[in-house]
Amino acid sequence: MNMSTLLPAFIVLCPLLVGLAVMATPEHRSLQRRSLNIGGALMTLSLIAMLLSGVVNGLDFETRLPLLPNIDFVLHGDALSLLFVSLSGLLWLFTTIYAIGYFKNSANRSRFFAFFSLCVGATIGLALAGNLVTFLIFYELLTLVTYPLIAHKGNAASIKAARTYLVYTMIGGALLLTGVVWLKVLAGPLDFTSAGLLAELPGLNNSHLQIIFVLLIAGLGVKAALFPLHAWLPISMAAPAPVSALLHAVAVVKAGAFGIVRVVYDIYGVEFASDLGLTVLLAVIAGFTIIYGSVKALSQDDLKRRLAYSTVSQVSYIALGTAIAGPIATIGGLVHLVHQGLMKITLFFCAGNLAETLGVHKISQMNGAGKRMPLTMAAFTIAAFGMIGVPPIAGFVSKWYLGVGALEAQAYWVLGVLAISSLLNASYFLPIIHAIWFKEQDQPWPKEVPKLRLETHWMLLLPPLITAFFVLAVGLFASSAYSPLTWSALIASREYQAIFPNISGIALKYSTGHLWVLILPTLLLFAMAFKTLRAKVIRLIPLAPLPALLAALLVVNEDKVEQSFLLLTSAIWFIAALYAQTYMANDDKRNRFYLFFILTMIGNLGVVLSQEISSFIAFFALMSFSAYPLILHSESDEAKSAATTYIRWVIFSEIVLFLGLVGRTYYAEFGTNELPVVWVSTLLIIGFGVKAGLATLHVWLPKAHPVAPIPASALLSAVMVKVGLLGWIRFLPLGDASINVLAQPMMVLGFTATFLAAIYGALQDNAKTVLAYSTVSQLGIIVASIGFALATPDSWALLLPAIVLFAMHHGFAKASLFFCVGLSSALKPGHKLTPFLWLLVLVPALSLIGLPLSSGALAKAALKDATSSWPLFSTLLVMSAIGTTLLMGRFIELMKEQAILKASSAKPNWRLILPTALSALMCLSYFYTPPFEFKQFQTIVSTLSWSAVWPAFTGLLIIFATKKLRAKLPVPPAGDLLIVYQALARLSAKTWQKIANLNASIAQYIDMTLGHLHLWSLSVSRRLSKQLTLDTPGTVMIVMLAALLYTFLT
Amino acid sequence: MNLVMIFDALLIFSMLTLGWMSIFSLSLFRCIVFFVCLGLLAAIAWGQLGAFDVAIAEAAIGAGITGALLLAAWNRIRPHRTKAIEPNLTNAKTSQKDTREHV
Amino acid sequence: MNYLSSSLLLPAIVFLPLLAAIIAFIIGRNRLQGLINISFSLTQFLLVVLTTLLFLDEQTDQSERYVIGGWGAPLGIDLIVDGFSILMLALTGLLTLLITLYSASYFSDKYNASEKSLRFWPLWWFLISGLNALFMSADAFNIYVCLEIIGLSAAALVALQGNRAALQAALRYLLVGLLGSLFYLFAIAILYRSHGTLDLMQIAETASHSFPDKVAMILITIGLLLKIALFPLHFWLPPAHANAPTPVSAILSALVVKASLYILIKFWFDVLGEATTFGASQVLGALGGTGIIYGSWCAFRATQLKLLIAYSTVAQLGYIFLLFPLSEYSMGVSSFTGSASQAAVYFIVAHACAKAAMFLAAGNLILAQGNGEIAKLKGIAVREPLNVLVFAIAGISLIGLPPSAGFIAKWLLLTTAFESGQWWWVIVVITGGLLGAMYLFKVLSLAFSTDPAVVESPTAKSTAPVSSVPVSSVMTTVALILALITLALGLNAEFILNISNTVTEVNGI
Amino acid sequence: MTSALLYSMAGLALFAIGFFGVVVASHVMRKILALNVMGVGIFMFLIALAKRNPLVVDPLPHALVLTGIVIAVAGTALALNLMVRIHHMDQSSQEQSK
Amino acid sequence: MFNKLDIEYDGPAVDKSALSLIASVLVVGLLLAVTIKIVLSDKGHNTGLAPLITQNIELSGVTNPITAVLLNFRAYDTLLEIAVLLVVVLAILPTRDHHAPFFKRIEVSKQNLVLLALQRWITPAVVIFAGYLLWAGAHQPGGAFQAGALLAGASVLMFQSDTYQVNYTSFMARVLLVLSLVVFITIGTALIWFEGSLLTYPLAFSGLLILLIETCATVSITLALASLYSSFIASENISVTDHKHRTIK
Repeated sequence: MNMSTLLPAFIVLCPLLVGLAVMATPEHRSLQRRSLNIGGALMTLSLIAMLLSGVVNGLDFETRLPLLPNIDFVLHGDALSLLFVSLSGLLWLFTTIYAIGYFKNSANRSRFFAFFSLCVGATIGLALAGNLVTFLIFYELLTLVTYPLIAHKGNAASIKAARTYLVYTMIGGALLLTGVVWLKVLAGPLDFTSAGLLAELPGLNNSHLQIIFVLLIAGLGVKAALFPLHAWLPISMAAPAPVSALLHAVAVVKAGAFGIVRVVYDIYGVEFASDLGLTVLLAVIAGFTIIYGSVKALSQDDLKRRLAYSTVSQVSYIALGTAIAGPIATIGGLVHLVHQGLMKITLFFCAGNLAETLGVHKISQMNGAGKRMPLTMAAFTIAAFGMIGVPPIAGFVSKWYLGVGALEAQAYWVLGVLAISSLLNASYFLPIIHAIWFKEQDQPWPKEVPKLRLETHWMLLLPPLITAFFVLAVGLFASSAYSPLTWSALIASREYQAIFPNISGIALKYSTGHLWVLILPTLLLFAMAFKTLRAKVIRLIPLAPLPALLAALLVVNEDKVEQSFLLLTSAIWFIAALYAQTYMANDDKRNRFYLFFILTMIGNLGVVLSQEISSFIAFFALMSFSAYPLILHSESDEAKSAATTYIRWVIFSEIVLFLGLVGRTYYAEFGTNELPVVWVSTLLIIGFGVKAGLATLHVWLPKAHPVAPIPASALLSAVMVKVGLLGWIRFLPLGDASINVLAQPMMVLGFTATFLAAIYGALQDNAKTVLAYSTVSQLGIIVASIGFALATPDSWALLLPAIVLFAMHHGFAKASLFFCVGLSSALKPGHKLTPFLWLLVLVPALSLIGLPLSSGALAKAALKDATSSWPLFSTLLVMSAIGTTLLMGRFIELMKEQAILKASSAKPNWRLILPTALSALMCLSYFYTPPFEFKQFQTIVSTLSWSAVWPAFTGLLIIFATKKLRAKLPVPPAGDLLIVYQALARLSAKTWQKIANLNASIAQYIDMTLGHLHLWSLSVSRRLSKQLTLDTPGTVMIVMLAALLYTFLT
Repeated sequence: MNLVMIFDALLIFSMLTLGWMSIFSLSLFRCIVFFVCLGLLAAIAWGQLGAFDVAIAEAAIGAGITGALLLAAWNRIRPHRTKAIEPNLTNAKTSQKDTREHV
Repeated sequence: MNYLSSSLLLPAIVFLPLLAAIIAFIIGRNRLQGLINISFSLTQFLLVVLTTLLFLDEQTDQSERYVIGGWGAPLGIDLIVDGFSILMLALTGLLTLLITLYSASYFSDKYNASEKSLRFWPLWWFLISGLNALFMSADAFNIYVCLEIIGLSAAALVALQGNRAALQAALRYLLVGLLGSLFYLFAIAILYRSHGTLDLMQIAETASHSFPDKVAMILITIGLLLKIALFPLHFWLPPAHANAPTPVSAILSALVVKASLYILIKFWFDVLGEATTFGASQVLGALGGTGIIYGSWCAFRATQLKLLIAYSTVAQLGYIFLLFPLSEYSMGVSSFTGSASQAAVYFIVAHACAKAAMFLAAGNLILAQGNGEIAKLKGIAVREPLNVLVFAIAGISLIGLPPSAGFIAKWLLLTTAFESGQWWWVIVVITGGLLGAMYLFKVLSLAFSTDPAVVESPTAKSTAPVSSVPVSSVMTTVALILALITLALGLNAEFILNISNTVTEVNGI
Repeated sequence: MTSALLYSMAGLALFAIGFFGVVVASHVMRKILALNVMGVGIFMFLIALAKRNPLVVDPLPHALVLTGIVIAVAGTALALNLMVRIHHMDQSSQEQSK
Repeated sequence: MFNKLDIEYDGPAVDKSALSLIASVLVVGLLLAVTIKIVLSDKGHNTGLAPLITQNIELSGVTNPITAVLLNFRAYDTLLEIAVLLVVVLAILPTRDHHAPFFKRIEVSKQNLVLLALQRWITPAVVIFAGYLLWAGAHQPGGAFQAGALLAGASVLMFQSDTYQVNYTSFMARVLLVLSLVVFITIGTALIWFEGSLLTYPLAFSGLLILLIETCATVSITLALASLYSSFIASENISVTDHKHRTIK
């Protein structure tokens, strides 16, 4: 009985023995109990580590005890079981610490901790089970041991919850038992064999196997909370927080999911199961549960019930992963087992903290919790973002692999399910995050514990922080050696053996060029956390983008596009930071502004520098999400509505992008013939289109820019919008001809945006809105040129530098215009500096219109000769100048009015004027910078053509002509198509409401009939039992005698 | 049909009737008496069938002791006991009415 | 003949309890009473263990015959010991030891039941000797006498409590017992008439499909069903087991009911195997099935704790009766060696330990609580955690949840049902398990709920006046040992199965 | 139709009457009597069995009957005792209740 | 059948519920027909164990075949049967007053002359006859049970006159009650030592041993049956308030 046979037994025995020992310790000896628990947890972890190292280098661990005739009690440590064992072992340690803190001085703790460790012992046993019978034994033991945990509080609610839990799990257990026995009779000992046991067994009739499969899945589905059998999960939230944390994150719920994985892979084998058509059934149920769980979570106000419903939907991801018969989907399912565990346990820890320290149970009471408990709420936010599937964090990894797996198995509807569920996740987590951080505390905390040195007891605070860290680490270092992802890949490779593809292509590697550029900003970010350093750090912020600027200028970089974008972004960020120093000097909420300012800067620079899809999306998400507080900064009503529209569109773009990039990576890796590339490209276009202000998707732009503070709106329209363009350049397969069907719509959208935005912008009364619309129209041009590139792929080589040039030009010009808006107070007539200031306004405006010798003209010229093969394009290009002049004219009118209005006596503030001057200078001279090395001087001269001048004059003429007409016209609302969308949204909300209360009434009807049935059956049974008291046992005996006589004698 | 056969037939017939009467006759005392007679007749029957040991045992135990026990037990449960203490009739009636349904 | 069949062992197992009864009767009331009885039970247990070991290491798969009086089969009486009876003897030995320990403190002065113990101990030892004699007897009439000893002493023990309900239950139990035995006696007469011998083995040899044999089998079945309390004839069991003192109800439910079952199995499979038909076994199976459902339903609606457990006995017996339809009917003759017999044997052992543990635990709870009302059990887990745990473990075994012996038995039963293709029994067993869960967790959920009204308020009538004497640790440990045995049996089925595997047809020497 | 056969049929008849009595009689005493009548019936069947062969008398049934009688009387005594104690319990409870 | 166990109820003899009446008549008739069919079929062993017993009768040490069967061939049954009797006695005996003397004679004022006379004449005759029965058991019909029953009958007679009171729970009574079982067991187990297996009497002493067992059995049976009867008569174990008014009709 050497080590290899004893180790699994020790691992299972250790928690069970600890449980018994704790049960024996008397209630008052808390120190002994605490040491027992934590000692036990650590011991088990060390044993698991030994097992892990053993299994990795190929050793085989198996404990086999005789149990029943020709069936053994087998504990076998293989890769799959280790995934689950290490998860539960690890989380057990944290939950024990948490529970010790949570049950500081409450009653019968010995009983709690005893059953707690027994429960974990059962889970570990279940994970290590080597055959289906041992699995069944631990599965039922788990039910028994969790019952006292749920009923721990002893009040009516928890007793009722425990009873419902029991009813469900007992029935589940019974079904599972029938299935297992029947299978055992058919197929003999049911040891788990990696490629499926039943596949090779001859002579099994399939209809029996199908019925057995349904029985097994129903039995396991109860614990895995599949749709019809999930009702016990939300109700058993009445249990104390550590219980719902461990049970619903790790032990019970995962046991069900793990069971499904075992049955599908190690008993049936995936191919055999899919031939029998079973995996489709499971996939449909899992899919429906995902949607159902999320929808129900939307309407819950109690925090723990919302988390419970989200568990219901999240666990079905694992089932979905197993159901899609493909290696990559399996990896997705398995890795989600670990990730969901980590994320959900963090969420429950935080919920427990809230309940314990502030007495907050409802989401409506959570306003302003971020201020009171910053660290817990930070952990909550990380985990929540993870659940939504925001890129760098854990949730995204599993969704990514599930997506690719779905494509591999041609199950396209699964992608739909993933998208909808991410949308729903966002819609029930983001309001909470918003309430925590951005709402003020409107009511006193229900039951507040006096504030200690830390926000709450250290034992309550440490576990969520550690698990949150793990959530982040697992996401970021997904492809490292020991991450759960590699481990699940190892499992999947053992499951599939022969047909396992090489998945290095779709692996998530986070690598960016010039990583050193981001070091300074991240350092500043961490420094911000310390109150004392905060003031000094704010002053250092302008230095943050400098390394990036130096990289753009000095470092020789063969990728011209990246260098130019880097130049644009770093320059504008530098100028904006300088500008913000003074602009935000006396703003009370500036700490929050600067925090998110740095975050957005890191995101933006990261996007430009990233070389991998995964790092690109990660920084893209970081940038878009951290821009939200910048927009929300002024807390005014329009700011709030603008911010909400902004975040909704960001979420939409994230999801579409996710789908697009999944498609792109899959087809880049495994050949493109199955699905036309068109679909993928459309998704990418829409995804980046939202950010790049594509025609119908631009509605958030005109609302968001004017509301944000000047430096932010400058950055938004000048730099962040360009990221969309960068995305297109990087990911759209511009070279190949298959997607030219998209060219036509792109061009149409581009030019309509240019002209309509110009007209609509001209009618606006706010200077910044006008500039926003001018951004939309300029972007229209870029969109059109991209469309042109799609139409004529070979022209792409010429077109790329022109587009980049145009983008740079627009960036610098728009930034300086926004900075000028800030100077409006200083533009009063009669001051000696005003002509100079007016000059600062006119230079970018004129270069935008494209007057000769200006950078705009140069860019337009470059565009014209790149698209020379199409004369219509260049004429439209020229026409666009009219629109721009209209907008600029309107802008100048507004600037003049504002100058007169706010003719404040304060002398112009130098520290504002200098950065605007700098940006105006950059606007003129950027094309002499290294990325462009313009040799031929004559190209500048060539801009002197008439075609650059007449549009300006026509524009001026139109302005003066329509001056009076425009005064009379009412000012149209900022976001033009937004009203339409909002109306659409309201309509769908109404129909959804109708459906909701329809099924509510159906549910009510069912309850009523059930109630009647119950009453009726009770009365019948009472009447029956009155007769049945067998007042005539004699006659019954005689009747039996007759029956026996008959059966014997015939 | 010699004499012995007739005697046997008579004996059997009377035992059957006694058996019936000892269960379904009206009063309990009469049942017990019939049962004792049945015991005695059984003793004779055993004699007839050549089992003399058993005849003696039946007479002594079957009729003797069992009869005595039954009579003693019957004496203890007779309703007369309550009349002796409170001779009023109501009491007797109540005891009769109070036949609780022992389910 | 080897050592076992000639030595002192087998008769000693019967005579030792008789001696113990006599001594208990003679010494009457004195301090050493508890000690003497415990020492007797210990020696009894050692004897039984020795016999089992001897029997096992002989490994002859037939049975051992012990000839009394040197006269041989037809004339004299023999004692026969095969796998199944050894198992039952071992079970009796074990339960005697543990329950004697329990009753030593149960009837001690602490619970002012000492003068009851005067009458308890002799009757107890007569019951045990009856059981041992029955499991070993190979003679039809001898079985009748043993059944009588068990019946009378059990009835007397039930009447021990002295209150009206106990007397009523005891009288009903006695009358039913007498009626059952008379039917059995009548069957023996018929068997003797047609086979000319009273020895079971010899009857088995000449048993056939003849008319008298069939009638004898019917009468035996009816008589013993009355004594086993299968479903329609179960009316006497719940009041008897509920009103008896705790150790008595433990031994009644665990073993006494099983004794008549042992005899029925012996006749049905070994002795008159020829006379049984498949149709009849289906009738028994059907009665068993309905018994499970009805028993569990009544248990669920019972308000008294011990009544609940008694009804659960009725239900559990139903499970064992599924043995009859499930045993393979090869060419008309059913043999007691298939997997169905293993299932039945395991069920008997599992139910015996679990039910005894549950009754003892319930007894402790009632002593601690003051009265047997289930509703009053609210929040008992706080005061009597160990007893609630024992109750839970025993309950788990009755329902058939994994770590317990009950699960193994249920597993074997289900496998047999599937193998023999009679899938409808599977549904019955599964629903039985669920119903069992219903009434167990009804009690457990009460034990866990800390309803503030009952626990704190001192004025609650039920707890105040009745002096809830703290349960003595001996009684709790005994119950715990039994519960642990149930768990241990759950982990390894081989041990019990290979003892009972040496069960052979009686006629196959 | 030898006398033994006649007696055994009578024995069975008594058994039947006894069983009918046990099932149908309402008073406990009658049930006990019925049980005893069943006993007599079986014993008659056994004794008649002993004399099946007119030449030789088989002593075994006689021994069985002897034992049976003793057991019957023991059972009856216990039943009567229980009955009386129940009756006594009712009497004393009635006195207290009056 | 057993549900209505009323004791006071003096109503009609039959449990009138029609259902049980019809069903029971029907099936009892069926039972009767079946068993009579058996009796008539007359197949089967016509002599039983008679020849076997007659062969071994001289080995058994007694000539009366029934006593041989009872006390030699099937001694084990008889042992258990005595145990049955003891069980019932035990169940019925009151548990109090160990100290009262075993045998007490009370002077009762009102003598019932007839009873007194009857007692004086019959009891000695019965005792002698019982002795004879016991002794004759070996070779003629008679034996322990019959003698015991007879003596018990005599004791019943004695109790009627209330002149003698026997306290069955005194030590002496208990020993006597248990005597036969003790003797039987000791002899049985001793024989294992001498003869190799339970209850195998050595040829020479078997007659003597059987007689010894029989006498002890008679004593115990007498006392047992007497105690059974006295439990219904004696008032002290059932504290009935009407102790004073017990009048015999």
